[in-house]
Amino acid sequence: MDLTAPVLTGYGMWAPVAWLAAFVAATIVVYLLWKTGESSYKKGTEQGRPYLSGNAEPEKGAVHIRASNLYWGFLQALKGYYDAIVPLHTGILTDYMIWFVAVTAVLLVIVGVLS
Amino acid sequence: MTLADFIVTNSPALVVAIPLFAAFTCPAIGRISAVARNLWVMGAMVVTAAVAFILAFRVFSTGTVIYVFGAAATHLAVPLDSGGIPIRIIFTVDAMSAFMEIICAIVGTSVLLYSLSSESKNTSLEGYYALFLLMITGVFGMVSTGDFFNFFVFLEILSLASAGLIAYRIDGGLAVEAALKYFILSTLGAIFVLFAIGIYYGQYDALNIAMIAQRMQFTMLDKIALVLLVAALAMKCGAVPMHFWTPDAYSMAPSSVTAFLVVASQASLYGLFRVVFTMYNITMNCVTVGWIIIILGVLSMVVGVTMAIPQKDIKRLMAYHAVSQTGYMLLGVGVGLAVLGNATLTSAFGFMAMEGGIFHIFNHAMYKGLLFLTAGAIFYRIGTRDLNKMGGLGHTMKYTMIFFIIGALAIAGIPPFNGFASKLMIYESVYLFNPILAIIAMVVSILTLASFVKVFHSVFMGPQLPEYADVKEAPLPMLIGMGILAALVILFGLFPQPVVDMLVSPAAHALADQSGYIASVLGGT
Amino acid sequence: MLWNLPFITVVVLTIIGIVTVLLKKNLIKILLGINILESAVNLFLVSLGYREGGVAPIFTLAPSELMVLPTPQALTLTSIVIGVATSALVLSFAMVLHKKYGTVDIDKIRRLKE
Amino acid sequence: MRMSRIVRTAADIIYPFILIFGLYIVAHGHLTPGGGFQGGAVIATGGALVIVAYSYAEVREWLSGKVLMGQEVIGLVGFIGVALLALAFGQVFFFNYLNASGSLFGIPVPYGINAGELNTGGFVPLMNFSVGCEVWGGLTLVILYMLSGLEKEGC
Repeated sequence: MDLTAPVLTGYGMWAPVAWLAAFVAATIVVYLLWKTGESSYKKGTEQGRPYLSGNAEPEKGAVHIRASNLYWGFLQALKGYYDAIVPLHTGILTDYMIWFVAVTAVLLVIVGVLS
Repeated sequence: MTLADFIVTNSPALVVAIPLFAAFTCPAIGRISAVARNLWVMGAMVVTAAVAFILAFRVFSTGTVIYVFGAAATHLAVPLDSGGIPIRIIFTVDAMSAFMEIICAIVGTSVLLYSLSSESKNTSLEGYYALFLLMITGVFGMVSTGDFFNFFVFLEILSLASAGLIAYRIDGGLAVEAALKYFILSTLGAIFVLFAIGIYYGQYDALNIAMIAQRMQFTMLDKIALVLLVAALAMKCGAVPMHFWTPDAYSMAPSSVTAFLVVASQASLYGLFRVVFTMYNITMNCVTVGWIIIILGVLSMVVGVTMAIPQKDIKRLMAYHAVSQTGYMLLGVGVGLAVLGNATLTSAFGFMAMEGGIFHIFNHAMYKGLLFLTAGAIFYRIGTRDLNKMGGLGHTMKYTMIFFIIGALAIAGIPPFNGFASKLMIYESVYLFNPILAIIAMVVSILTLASFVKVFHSVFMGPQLPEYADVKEAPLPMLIGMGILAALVILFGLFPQPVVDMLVSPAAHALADQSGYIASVLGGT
Repeated sequence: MLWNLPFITVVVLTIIGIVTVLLKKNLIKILLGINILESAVNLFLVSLGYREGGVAPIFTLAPSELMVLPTPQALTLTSIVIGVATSALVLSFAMVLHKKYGTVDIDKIRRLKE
Repeated sequence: MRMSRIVRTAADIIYPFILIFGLYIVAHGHLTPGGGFQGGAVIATGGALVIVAYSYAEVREWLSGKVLMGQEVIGLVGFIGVALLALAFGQVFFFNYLNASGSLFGIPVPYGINAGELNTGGFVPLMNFSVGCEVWGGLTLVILYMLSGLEKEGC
């Protein structure tokens, strides 16, 4: 069996080994290009310290951006959608069971009556 | 008879009997010592996995295997004096069942290895391991049984064991609340399944899936039974809008249990596919039912991923992703079902869509199991699941971080990991069916990546926080458990085509081939 | 009409059970609703197994040799056993929840949401 | 919360009868309606009666959870062991190897209406005993554990 055979999807193909070879080749080229650059970084000097417009560096815990601050804009943009969908997860078992029974009833109408 | 012959002949029974026996003896062994109990449980799991692989190899090389419980010989499905009805409990293991058994064996082994150390701090572990082995029994039984009532029994064994394990860490009542919601909904679903079984029995005097499939008329009662089964099993696998139990149960269960709950919900997915493909097939209106499954799948994808983005609890976030990924499987197989009656469309893209959906089941079990295990390792070390309290763990938990990256890239469908191969198959075949569905699927993938970038940043990136300065790397058994799954994720990502050829394509063909299933149980049609 | 009486009872019991499960807020009452639904299913299975003139499939001092197939009875029995396990588990959950939350009102057991 | 002397005396008198009746149902499981689960449940009802009549602390002195747990394990292992023995004999899982073998419970079942022969059924009576043992232990344990939860709450 050919281990490296590509997946034929009926529309195109996907050959991961070839892709990986191309990826590795590109990485090597990038590395060679990077290697030609001039190294001016000196460890343990001012260069390694964060520069905040001359202000003192805050302590470590304050610098880290916490999870709830990420994607604020995304959530704000889709506010209407989230306002509709989040309250559905009420946490009340009765609501969950009503959803289940209601979906069954709708499917019953679709399959039993309409088709 | 040599031992090898014995194991090969009895493998369908042994995959259920060994974990059952080990589960029942676990409390007694646990009285001796903790080490003896761990060895016993792990040994039983390894032996079960080995037998499952032997069985799967047998199925993939020689075709469907049937095993008749309590008969004079394993292949005597129809007793002479029963009037042509197979009355005994029969295990019918075709390629699709064998495929699911491989998943269960791999995930079960690595998760059990992981839980040897992740649960070692807790007390009364005999119950934990006994219930865990019962869960494994339940999954193996559900995927290999050829008798519909037996399916119900294993479904209930699985629900009871899962509910017990979800509530295992009481956690101030929160875990019990999650288990209660899961269990009441499961019970309601199981009652629906039992009603459907009664309808089949009343009409066709049979409980065997092959026998029901052969006699299927698609009367009004059959339509009701179909709806009851589709609704109940879709609820059990967490399809929107019946997914509400999923985030609760997945987030509150111990991580090792959650990783296996993914497989458990896929066993329900298997049940759903078995019902629509093997029992009904083209006697029903494939287009309507196919579109129902597609719509459930699209809803699951979109709602799952959008609900995941604002989550603050790492396991709850991953649970919503599990809902979202289930949508891909439903979409792929639903497209295959919708064009089942049309031979040209089926050969053009229907089979490819089904193969993509089925391949995704495998990949999902691997990378989602891996992600839940990394979440468990983080919880094990820092004692919180709140993303807002995490940060900078990449400095100390390097291996966990690497495993997390592998899992996150695989779930987002980034090449060359395994998620990409199956998602590509789904995109391209679904695009031929309906371009809008394929575009939705791709957008959902992008949102998945976005959401995991958030998790990665807030857990591993950033400066080392003072409160986590002395956090250590996860213990070795946990790393090995994660490593097995990570290796498989990479392996299947690099060599997808052999897997598709060997496992996925036979599974898809076995699923679509109703007459072959019937003939393997009842003899020639 | 009389022939269908068991099935009519099944429908009535199912409706009662579903309504109890969906409208009651007390956890114990929800469990009772589930038990009613289970009874409905059991009655359904047993009624399916009934054949006119048939006796229970036991030779011991049976009035005739015309017997019904014992499968539906076996199914019912299994389903009863599973029902007992279900009830026991839900009741234990209810006890723990009552201890931890101080209520069995399902509207107030909602710390996991969104 | 001990009940009155009348209740306790009645429970004392009734308990052996419940025990015998339950065991009868278990033993005749292959001949009459009933079997392991039903018999075990009947015996567990007797246990529940005693627990209700006496206080939890008293019952706990007579009966340890470990004994019941052991009973459960023995029953479950017995059940699966009897089924697995078929594999050891080179037969199919759950094959009734004792049926019509001439040994214990090995008389062939007489056909037609008869008074019932206890010594038939192959391994079915053994499974009934296992299940009876398991259900007896299991259900009593469930009742005991639930009661212990109530006791801690103080009601």
